[in-house]
Amino acid sequence: MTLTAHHVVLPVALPLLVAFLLPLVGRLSDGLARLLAQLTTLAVAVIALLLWPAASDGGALVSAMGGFAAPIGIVFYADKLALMFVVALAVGLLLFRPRREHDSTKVQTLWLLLLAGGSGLVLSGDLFNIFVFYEITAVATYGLGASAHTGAGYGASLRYLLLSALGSAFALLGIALVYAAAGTLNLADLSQLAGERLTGPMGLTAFVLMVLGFGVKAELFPVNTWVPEVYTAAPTRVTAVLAGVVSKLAMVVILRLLVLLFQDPAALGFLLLLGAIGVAAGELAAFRSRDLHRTFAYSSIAQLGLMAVAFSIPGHAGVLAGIAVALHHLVVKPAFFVLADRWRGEIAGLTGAGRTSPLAAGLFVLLSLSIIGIPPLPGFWAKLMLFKAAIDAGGAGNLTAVAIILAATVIEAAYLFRVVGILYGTAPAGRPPLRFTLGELAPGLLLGAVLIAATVSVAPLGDGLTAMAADSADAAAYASRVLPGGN
Amino acid sequence: MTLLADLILMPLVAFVVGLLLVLMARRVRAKIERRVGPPFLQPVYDIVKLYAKKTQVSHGVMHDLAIMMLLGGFITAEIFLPVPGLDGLAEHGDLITLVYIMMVPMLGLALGVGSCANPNGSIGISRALTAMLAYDVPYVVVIVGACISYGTTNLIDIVQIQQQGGPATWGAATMPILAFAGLLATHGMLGKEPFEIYIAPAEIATGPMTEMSGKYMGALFVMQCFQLYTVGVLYTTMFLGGGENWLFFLPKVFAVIFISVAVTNVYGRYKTDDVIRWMWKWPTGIALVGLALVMVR
Amino acid sequence: MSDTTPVIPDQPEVCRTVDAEERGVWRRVMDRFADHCRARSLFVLHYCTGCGAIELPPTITSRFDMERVGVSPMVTPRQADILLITGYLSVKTLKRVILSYEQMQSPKYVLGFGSCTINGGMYWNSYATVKRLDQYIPADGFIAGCMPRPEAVQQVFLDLMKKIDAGQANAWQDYYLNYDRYLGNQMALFGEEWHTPVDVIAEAEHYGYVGDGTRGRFTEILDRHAAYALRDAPEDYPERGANERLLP
Amino acid sequence: MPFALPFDMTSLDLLMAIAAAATVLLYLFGTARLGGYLATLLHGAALAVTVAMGLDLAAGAGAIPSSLRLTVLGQQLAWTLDGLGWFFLLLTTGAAFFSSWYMAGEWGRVQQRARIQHGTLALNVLTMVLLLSAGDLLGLFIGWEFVSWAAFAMMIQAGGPATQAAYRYMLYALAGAMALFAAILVVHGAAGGFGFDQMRAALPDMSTGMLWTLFALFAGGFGVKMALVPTHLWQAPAYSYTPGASSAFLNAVSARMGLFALILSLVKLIGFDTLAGLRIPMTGIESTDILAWVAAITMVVPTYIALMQTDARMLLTWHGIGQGGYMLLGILVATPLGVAGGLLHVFNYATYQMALILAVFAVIHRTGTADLDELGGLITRMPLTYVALLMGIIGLAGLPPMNGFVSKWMIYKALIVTQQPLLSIAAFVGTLGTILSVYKLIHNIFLGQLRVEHREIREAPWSMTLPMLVLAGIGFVTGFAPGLALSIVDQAQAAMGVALLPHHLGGVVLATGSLNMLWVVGVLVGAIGVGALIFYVLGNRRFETHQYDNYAGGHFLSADIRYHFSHEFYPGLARVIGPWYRGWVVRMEHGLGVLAEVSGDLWHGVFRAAYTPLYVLIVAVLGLFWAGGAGGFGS
Repeated sequence: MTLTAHHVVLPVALPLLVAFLLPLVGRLSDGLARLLAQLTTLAVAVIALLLWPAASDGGALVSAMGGFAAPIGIVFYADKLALMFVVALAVGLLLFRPRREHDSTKVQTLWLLLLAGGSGLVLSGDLFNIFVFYEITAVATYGLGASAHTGAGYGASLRYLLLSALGSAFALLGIALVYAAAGTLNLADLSQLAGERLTGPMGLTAFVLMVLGFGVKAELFPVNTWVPEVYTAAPTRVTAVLAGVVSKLAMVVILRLLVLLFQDPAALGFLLLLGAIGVAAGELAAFRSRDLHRTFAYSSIAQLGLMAVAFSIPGHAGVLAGIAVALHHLVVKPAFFVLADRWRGEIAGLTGAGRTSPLAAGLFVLLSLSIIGIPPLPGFWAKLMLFKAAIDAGGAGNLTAVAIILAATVIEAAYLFRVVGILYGTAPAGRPPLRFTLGELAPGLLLGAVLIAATVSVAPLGDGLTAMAADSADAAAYASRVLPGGN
Repeated sequence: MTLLADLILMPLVAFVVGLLLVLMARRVRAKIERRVGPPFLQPVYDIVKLYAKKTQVSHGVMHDLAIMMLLGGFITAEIFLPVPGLDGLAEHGDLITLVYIMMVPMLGLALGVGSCANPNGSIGISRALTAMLAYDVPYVVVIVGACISYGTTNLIDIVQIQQQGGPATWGAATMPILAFAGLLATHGMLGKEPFEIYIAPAEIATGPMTEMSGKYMGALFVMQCFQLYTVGVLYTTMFLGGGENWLFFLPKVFAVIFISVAVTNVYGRYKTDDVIRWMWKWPTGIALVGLALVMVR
Repeated sequence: MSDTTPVIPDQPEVCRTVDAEERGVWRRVMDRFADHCRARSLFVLHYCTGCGAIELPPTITSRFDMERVGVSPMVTPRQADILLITGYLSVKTLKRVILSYEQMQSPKYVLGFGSCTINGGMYWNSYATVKRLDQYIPADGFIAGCMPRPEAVQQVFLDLMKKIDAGQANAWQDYYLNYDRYLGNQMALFGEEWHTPVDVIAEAEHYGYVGDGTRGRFTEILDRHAAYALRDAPEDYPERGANERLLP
Repeated sequence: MPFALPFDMTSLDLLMAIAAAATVLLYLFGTARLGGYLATLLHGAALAVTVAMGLDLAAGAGAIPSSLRLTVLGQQLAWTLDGLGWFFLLLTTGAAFFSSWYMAGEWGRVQQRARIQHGTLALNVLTMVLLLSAGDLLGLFIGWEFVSWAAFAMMIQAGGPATQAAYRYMLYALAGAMALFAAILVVHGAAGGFGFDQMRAALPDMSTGMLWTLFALFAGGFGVKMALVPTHLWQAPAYSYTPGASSAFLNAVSARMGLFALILSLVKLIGFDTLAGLRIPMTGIESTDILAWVAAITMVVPTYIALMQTDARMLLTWHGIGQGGYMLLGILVATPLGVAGGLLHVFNYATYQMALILAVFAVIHRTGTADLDELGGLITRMPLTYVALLMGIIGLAGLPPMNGFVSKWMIYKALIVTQQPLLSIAAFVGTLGTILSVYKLIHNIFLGQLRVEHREIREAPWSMTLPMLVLAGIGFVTGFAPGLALSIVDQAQAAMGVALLPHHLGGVVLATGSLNMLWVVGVLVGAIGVGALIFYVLGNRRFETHQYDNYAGGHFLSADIRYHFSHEFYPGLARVIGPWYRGWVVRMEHGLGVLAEVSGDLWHGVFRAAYTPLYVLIVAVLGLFWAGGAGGFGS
């Protein structure tokens, strides 16, 4: 079966549709609803995969809603980058489908909404649509964040809601400013107008507002205070998806904004600043934190900061580094959360846990090594690309950022291997051993296997990513594909 | 053939001269104490008596080996220490080599004493090594300064350089401050008062010698001869121009030892820590000043 | 006190027995030479048991200067040739004296200094002092008097030197040859548990000084608890004592 | 290679294959009954290949390439081994061979996880091969990380205090690695690539500031591994708590990888000439002077810290740090004599330090402790181990006739000839401290009174004594005929681009005083023979007594009396220099930790901001203010 540009809408539309149907089906049978939801998720993954060859042939698949071409119509733009994240989201949702005690038709509905919103975020070629999908995603996330039905969960979710709502307002304000300045919200159209209309204070203000707005989801530095609370209080599987996949989707949006709209050095500098502070803040806070969930949450902030630094480097080298970091984090962080699920509470209480479950501890070491960036694991190559891009771009800001990241790496190793030391310590007598069932550990192991596979095939992967990044960083190509007749 | 003669003669000469030096030391001490002092052959009597003991108690193989290392080390040192007419193997090992060869008997003694399993001995060695650290610091400064000044570490060359212009080119004349520091360090090296805390007979029962009897003790007496000789000759070689012949050479050696022995008797005994403090303060300080002068020149 | 009765010889035995090794001319010359040197180099153990010690400083220092004749003080028994018993010996001190004597290397000489070492002197009726030194260790000479003057001390040294030079100061051999007798006397005083860490019999065997009196009924008692030697320590040998440093 | 290899393999390929196979095989079968001997066999094969490579290099092969090639993200990675790498490789495979031999018998059988020990050892060898044959800076960095983490794996396996020590090591190593990362990035920025040639080509155009940066980053990054002061704190505990043969391996070669990389980066790539041109303005102090003084401090301070140790392993490992200073100092002299001395010291140190560590672990194997206050008198129980330790300490102290003397002599000599009095004094003073310290080591373990609880101890098994005796034997032979080792050093020196030092079998001939160890050792041995002759011919036969027949002021000794002097062996010295140990490096390290904790706390506080909306508003206002400023509202 070959899919064409028209099917690009499917990853958004299908889950949205099913999400609305699901409460009805749920009345009949919870099991059926769950099955339906998961089948839908699977379908989205399959569709995205099937779209892949077509997307790679022509660079991207562009679908204009209702046949109205851009800039008037609403456009969906599926390049390899977007499709990859759709697949990642769908697979992530499948892999981390809710545990039975947290599961219900409502949760499944939110799950599908998340899928729809997330897919929409990356696929949409229109600023306002992006905002809409961002909101859908956010709403789904509030619900999921509270789905553990604990006080802490509700509290964290509420806090997140407040922050996110403000963030959305900022984003909307930013979009309004863009509209005011350029008169259009189509990204392709904007990319052609950006040079003349989005520079200066107006454009920058819009950018800052949008970054702060979307940054809430992307865990960017000042607006990420919700992260540790929610990631700790939410069901771990939700956390895994949020930290692993959803945050990257917001980051992709910011990437699109940067590439297409704001190639202004000031804007890039702003993101660099936020990213660098995010790295330092995240790692230091993680160093201080005393339980695994929080540690990983902070670490996640730092990794997103890393991505921001990468995207702030102009040219495709930075984009490549950012995508690499994102993909790496996408594999590693969910696996970390799988481990944190069983190893709850104070880290100090985990003494000797590694001896009772060697496989889990081994996985922890593998993931730690990769996230620290030890060759030959993928994390190293990602960081290498980031550094190379930064150094080649030059400039005091970039060099400072590299220095900060290098120093932060040491801190990262400090807290991760502090845990390793505790895991392999001698357990105090009389405490029941913490053991993983294979089922619990399976998603983590799968991701670990992916990591190793990536290590082995790092050369072809690198080539693929380079092509993808080059394509994503090419604003002209974007415009030419979306706008009829090209330019 | 000359070499073979050197190999045999040099240690023998050293031993005989050493006996005389020991005798001188004891006579000088007696004179200062207004005594008559021992007869001429006393050092020989002592050594023969000790070797002639009919029972010889050993504390194990290492105890015996130590005695061999002791003698072997000093015999080697003598062979690498050029004296008038006898160059030995001095061109195959220089001043630095000699300094380290001289540590072999020390190490041997230390090992032998240790294997006696007597804490008095171990304490003695601990103090002796500490004292070594104390006096070797200024001594090292002196050696480095002298070597840099002469531009060589070859002892034969060092002697030749000094003999070029008579006493004016002696080390003592060209670098008097270093030479003075060297004399102070030499005194410490001889283990005479006030630096003989490691012997301390009334406190630790002569320390390293506690368990030494018979020929073991005898070897230590022999070692004393070698030690006086080596220290004296080394100083003479470094700062007093060696000697064209034995007639000029020996008086210098005796003078060096005499200064030390004559000074010794007016002192009490320093504690180990005071030995270090003194050695690291005065001789080292003086030697560093001397070194600075050498470097400036 | 046990059933071991003290054995008190009426007359010290003549101590000179000729070594098998001493027959050759060369050996004789060497021996003569050695004796010559031995006589001229005498190290005295710094072990002052009683009040007579006060007479030693003048003997050694500038007034009389013993170094003139090769006598000098030494600190440990290992290094010494002469054990000078300067006065009375309490029972407790005697134990130390015996140990020190055994740790000295032969040829070794014992000089009794003052009347106390000869007959108890002014302590003749004390329960705690030893009356006759030569019952416990063989003595080469005595200095009578209370106190003897330094001149007398010198005289005994000179006499001893003459004896050594003539090869006649051989009391030390008696200790090996008649060890059982000396041990018996010691045991009579100290009890059957008495022993020193020094293995006198092994030494005698090693150097060929075993005589008929070396072994006997008292050395048999010794054998029963001669466990000080590490190599044949029995199972019940005392383990680490209370003075062992306690670990944290 | 003396024989043809299949599939166009080079000898380097073969070596890599052996090392890789060893890693896998030993991890799987290391615990098996003959696993230890398999390990010895494999490492022996690696050693043989290394030796064969040496013959090739000596025949003028230049460098031995590997067929292994990777292209990742546009980066070419290739491996090739030159003389310098080969020199260190010889030490690596040699050390691995002796370590595995030591582990092969009884030692391995009583270990809980021999498999892991064997596996990590082989892994270390493999990673070191990759590091030593790195063909560009990226390969160097990757190899560097490999080696660091392989060592970490080796250290952490023992658990207990080893975990903490390994953790500390890891942080230091990673900090060093990050400095190195920064360095190669600087190079990449300037040269546009990671190749050695690219770097050399870009050097002339680099600014002074950039050169200083490179110098500092390389020296700092690699210096951590060498435990140059002030980054030395990790090494002693990390190496000490690693079990047995692994510890010996780490001691012998692991820290030397830092030296290798320093030589590679500073000497081969940047070059002495460029470094000499790098001066602190107004003072005339060259960059190498700074490093030389760091080396001198490393030589002296850790040595005197070693002197105060009460654990035999710690004592030796602290000395290991100090000895590293000698090597670096020798190389920094930059004359053929100095460089040869420094490199020779690397070789010599490997032989005697391994023998020493193995001997100490043999003692631990038998007695269960390395506490210098808990041992004594073992010479009668473990004479062979004693011999190995004795020869080792003579080497470590740098006295004739062992090889340690030769290399130290060359270093002293080079310093004196180049008129650097203070550095040479530092070198001498370090040696003096070493003599004190090693005597304490051998005295407290082997001499003095034997404890009652050690009465029944047997000599270590042959599988353990033989390796250390062979190592000590190598130490003696290369002390007797240093020309043998100097020929090996020549390979490295040639690859470094430093003029070779003319030498003969017995040593060197110099105008300013020569050294011929054939004579020195020959005479010394002969003289000791004379000493023996005197001892046996003159005087009566000896009578061997036991330890309780001993002078104690008339006191009766028995087994319940501890009559041994071991605790605080140098009290006088301790009273003088004790107050000088201010522990400022320890406090600095602690301060860094506190700084991290406090800043962590700070950020942790930020993330717990209570009034979220207010906070976000503030953030937004700040952001807009910035946007205004950056966008030029004011202009």
